[in-house]
Amino acid sequence: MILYEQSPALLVVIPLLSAFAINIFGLYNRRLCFPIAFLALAATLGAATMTLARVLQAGPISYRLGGWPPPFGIEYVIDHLNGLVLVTIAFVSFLAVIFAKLSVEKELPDKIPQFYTLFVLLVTGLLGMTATGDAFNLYVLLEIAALTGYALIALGDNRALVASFNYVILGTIGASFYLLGVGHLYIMTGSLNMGDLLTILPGLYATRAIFVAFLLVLCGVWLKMAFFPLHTWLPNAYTYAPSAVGCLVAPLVTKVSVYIMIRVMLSVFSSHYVFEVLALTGPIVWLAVAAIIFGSIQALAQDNLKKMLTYLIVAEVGYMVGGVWLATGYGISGAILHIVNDALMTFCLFVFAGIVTYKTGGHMLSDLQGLYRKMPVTMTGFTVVALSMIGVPPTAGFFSKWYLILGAIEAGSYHFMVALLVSSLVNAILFFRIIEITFFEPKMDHHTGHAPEITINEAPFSMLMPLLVVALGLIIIGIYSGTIVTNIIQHSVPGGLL
Amino acid sequence: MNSVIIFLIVTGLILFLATTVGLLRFPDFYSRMHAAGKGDTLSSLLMLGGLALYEFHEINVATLLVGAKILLIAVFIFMASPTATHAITDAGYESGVKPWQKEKTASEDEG
Amino acid sequence: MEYLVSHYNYWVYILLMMVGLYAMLAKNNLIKKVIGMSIFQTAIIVFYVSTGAKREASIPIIAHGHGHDAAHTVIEAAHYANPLPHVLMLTAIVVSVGTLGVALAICLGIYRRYKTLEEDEIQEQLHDSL
Amino acid sequence: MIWQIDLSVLSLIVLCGFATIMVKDLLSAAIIFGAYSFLMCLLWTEMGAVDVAFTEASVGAGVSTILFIAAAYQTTRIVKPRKSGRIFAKIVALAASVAMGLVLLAAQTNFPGFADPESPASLHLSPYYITQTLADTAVPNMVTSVLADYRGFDTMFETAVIFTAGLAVIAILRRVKHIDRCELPDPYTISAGSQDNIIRFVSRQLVPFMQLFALYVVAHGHHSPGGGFQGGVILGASFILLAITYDIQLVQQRMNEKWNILLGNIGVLIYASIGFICLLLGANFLDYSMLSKILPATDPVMARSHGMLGIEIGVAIAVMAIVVTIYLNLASNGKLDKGL
Repeated sequence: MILYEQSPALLVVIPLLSAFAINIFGLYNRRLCFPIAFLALAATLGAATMTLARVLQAGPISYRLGGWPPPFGIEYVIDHLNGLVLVTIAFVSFLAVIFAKLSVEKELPDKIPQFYTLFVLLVTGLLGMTATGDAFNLYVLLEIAALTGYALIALGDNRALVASFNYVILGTIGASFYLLGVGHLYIMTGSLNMGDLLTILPGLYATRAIFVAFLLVLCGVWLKMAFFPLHTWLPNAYTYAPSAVGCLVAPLVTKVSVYIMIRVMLSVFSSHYVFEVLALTGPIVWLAVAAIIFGSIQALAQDNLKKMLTYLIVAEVGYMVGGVWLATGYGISGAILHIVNDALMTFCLFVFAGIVTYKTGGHMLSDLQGLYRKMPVTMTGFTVVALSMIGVPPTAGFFSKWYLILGAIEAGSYHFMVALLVSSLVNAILFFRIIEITFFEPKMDHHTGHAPEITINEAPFSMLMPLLVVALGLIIIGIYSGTIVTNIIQHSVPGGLL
Repeated sequence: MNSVIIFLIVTGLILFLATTVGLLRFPDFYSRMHAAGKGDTLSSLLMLGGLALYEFHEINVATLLVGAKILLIAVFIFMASPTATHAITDAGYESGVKPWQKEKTASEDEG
Repeated sequence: MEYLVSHYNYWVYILLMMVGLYAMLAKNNLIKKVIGMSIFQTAIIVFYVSTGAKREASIPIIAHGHGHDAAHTVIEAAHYANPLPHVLMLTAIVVSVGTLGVALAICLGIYRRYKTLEEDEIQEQLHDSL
Repeated sequence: MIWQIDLSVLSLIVLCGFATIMVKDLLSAAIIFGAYSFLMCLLWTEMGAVDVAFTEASVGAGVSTILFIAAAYQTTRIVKPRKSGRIFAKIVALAASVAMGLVLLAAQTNFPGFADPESPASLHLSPYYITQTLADTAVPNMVTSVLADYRGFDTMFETAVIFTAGLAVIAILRRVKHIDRCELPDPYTISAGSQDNIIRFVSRQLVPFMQLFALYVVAHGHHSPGGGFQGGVILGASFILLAITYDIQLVQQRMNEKWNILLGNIGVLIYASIGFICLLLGANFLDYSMLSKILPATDPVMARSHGMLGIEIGVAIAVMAIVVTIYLNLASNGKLDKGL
């Protein structure tokens, strides 16, 4: 019963406590690190699912940390929107830790305890950011997620250090902008609680300071989510990070930032202020269009598999930001659904890249040759994800794109719709190119005069399993996406827009 | 009582001024450290002494406690500041900073 | 004059933020960038602490309050400075020193590999290695 | 609040800020940055934010400066003049900072005047903390009570942030295998501490007093400025002083790496477990009042006070260990054998 009542706190407390357990036991025996992380993340997934179930049953939960009433103490508010995001984070990180085991043993053999501790702390930060209802608490958790992210990325090869340094500089600017925006809200209202701010702010909508506060928070979050043109840190950082890190950071960090943007827009400011008082909708949708087109074109130009995927992330961020700023019910629903789908799809793609690195040691497109014969199961999973990225009907990617396009039509933003279609086309070219390469046999060996023999050399089960589970999940989510939208996402779309 | 306090603090301030002037006007590293190390320590001690005395204008537990704390700070400065000066000068000597010599510059000026 | 006094703090924090941002983006030396980052963060702390200041108020510690008995004396909110921004900024200072440590560690790692802290030289080496 | 002091200190701060950016020597920049932090500390004392000033004095003017110096010691001191002009980057940076400045300037016209007792920030939440802290928690220093109780959840993660930073530094820098520092002749290195007896003797005498003072700061945080964080930094600084005046080996003998990491973990664990015990006793996470069930002879209000003391101790242990770890790794470039 305690567990049930306390599930919002447990969400964050379980990974936090286990992070220290991992580090302490790791000092003595590093084989214990993985089992602890595995169990902790499994328990976290349980807590997240339980929380979402509670929300579905009884509506939004407010949890008072320290027992103090909301505007004075810190409050956790879990509603349909972040319940869904919490489950996504817990699910992806649980699968990511399973994938990480072998990959870490190969890539970072002497840093295993630090890796798992930082990994679990990063999950803690992301979950906390998602669950919190306090604007300043969000900043602290943002910094935990950021610091662990910098460190994890810096664990990669030598180029990773330079990429990570750029990430530190830009990430700190982003976090500082967020903090400054919260400071502007604080000096104008005297409050830090999101619910409290929502009730106080309408009287101040006309002031410039509130507008600047909104801009600062928005810019800070955009830097964190790598929205075009503030994306410059992302491609290198995610490309040179260790594969196990890429699997966690790439799917989740940008998506949680998108969630924060939606949360701030709808729960601190109101949809009335954001969409009607401010005349920003048009320019931001244009920026999103630019992000999608730019990301897609850059992705086409890469011959490095991971770098190509990072530019796809830039394009996908454009989808979500644009979808939200379409200011229609369909657009916002599509964006929220896309947070879930894109987290899963990006996870799969990075797992695939990780498997390729694990098996062949490289991550260039040319390393993929002959893979279809070598790893048929992996490639089947990959094909499903590729179809979802392109947006082929039974998969989840189709439905979120469908909602986004409906939203674009409803808002009359045909340029956004065109951008979405162009991006789908580019994705189709990209992924069919990859699949085509994998069908190729490796080049003839000139010395012996015949092609090297190809035997089935499948990825290890612990790496394959996450890929297949999520690929299956994408189909299931696709089939049930109508249910998810009506039962969960519909509740978080502001009433005036439906 | 008050005049003693004022005397201590004003002397401290004047010495501080002298320290600053010395730091800016002296010709080389060693003489500057000399000015900074001595003047700084003495002036801080004088001023802290004045402040401690000021606390004792009314004797009770609270003021005694504050006065004693100020005197402790003075003791700490008395130990730490000369040592720090010594450390800096020593580091300067080890890294080969040459002391200034009057005759040499004078002859250079003539030449 | 009154306007100057009542807004000078804000101008100074804006100036410091501009200095910090410029150093972070334009400086070539990595440690200089880190120093700019620190200035940027302290500027925000100046801003927050300024929001907590109150004329004619003392430090936020209740005088002579020990244990339960003191709870019965009347405490006027106007007599004490606003403690909330102070608390927030304690947290922010800690965060900034944490970021500083990580940033400097990355700088050392870069120096270990590239033997320089200048951004353009690192970029040249990266291009050469391709 | 004396506005003349305010104005002059702020002007000096701006000067120092510019100077730090302009100077070509990283060691000078670090020292000017120390002066900058110290001026900040004066400014905050003058504004009544004594706890922030204390933290800034120990962290900004103390630890940050020594971290910069350690980094300059392990790399190079001099900023090279540019070969090619980075005109484009400069223009972008200038444009960005000017744009940001203008936007912020536009916003500040709406702000309530500085130190206005009628500002929303002074009227909305803070009166509750000021008037209720004694009744709710029996802690007269309201910064401590807000930090450790009302917003204790923030503080737990703040400690986790510093723990993360320590772990990150270990993960990035620590190497067990012996790789020599780059042997390129670099005329701009900073010479390491000398083997001087006077300095060693005095530091040795001062260290116990510093540690005693640190414990006082931790224990007395309920009644005076200070608390776990400041005390922990001072404790860490005493070890750093030993490492500078003697060598890193000496500190390693007293507190080796394993202990350091362990203490860092234990510190944060104390904090989180106190919160978790409250949860197990049936209250919400970090609701210390429930501790009265297991602590002898305490009512819920005093239980909050004791709970805060417990977490302050945890914070102090964690911060001490982590500050020492970060310094040692930076100063020895991850080898933990010799260095600054």
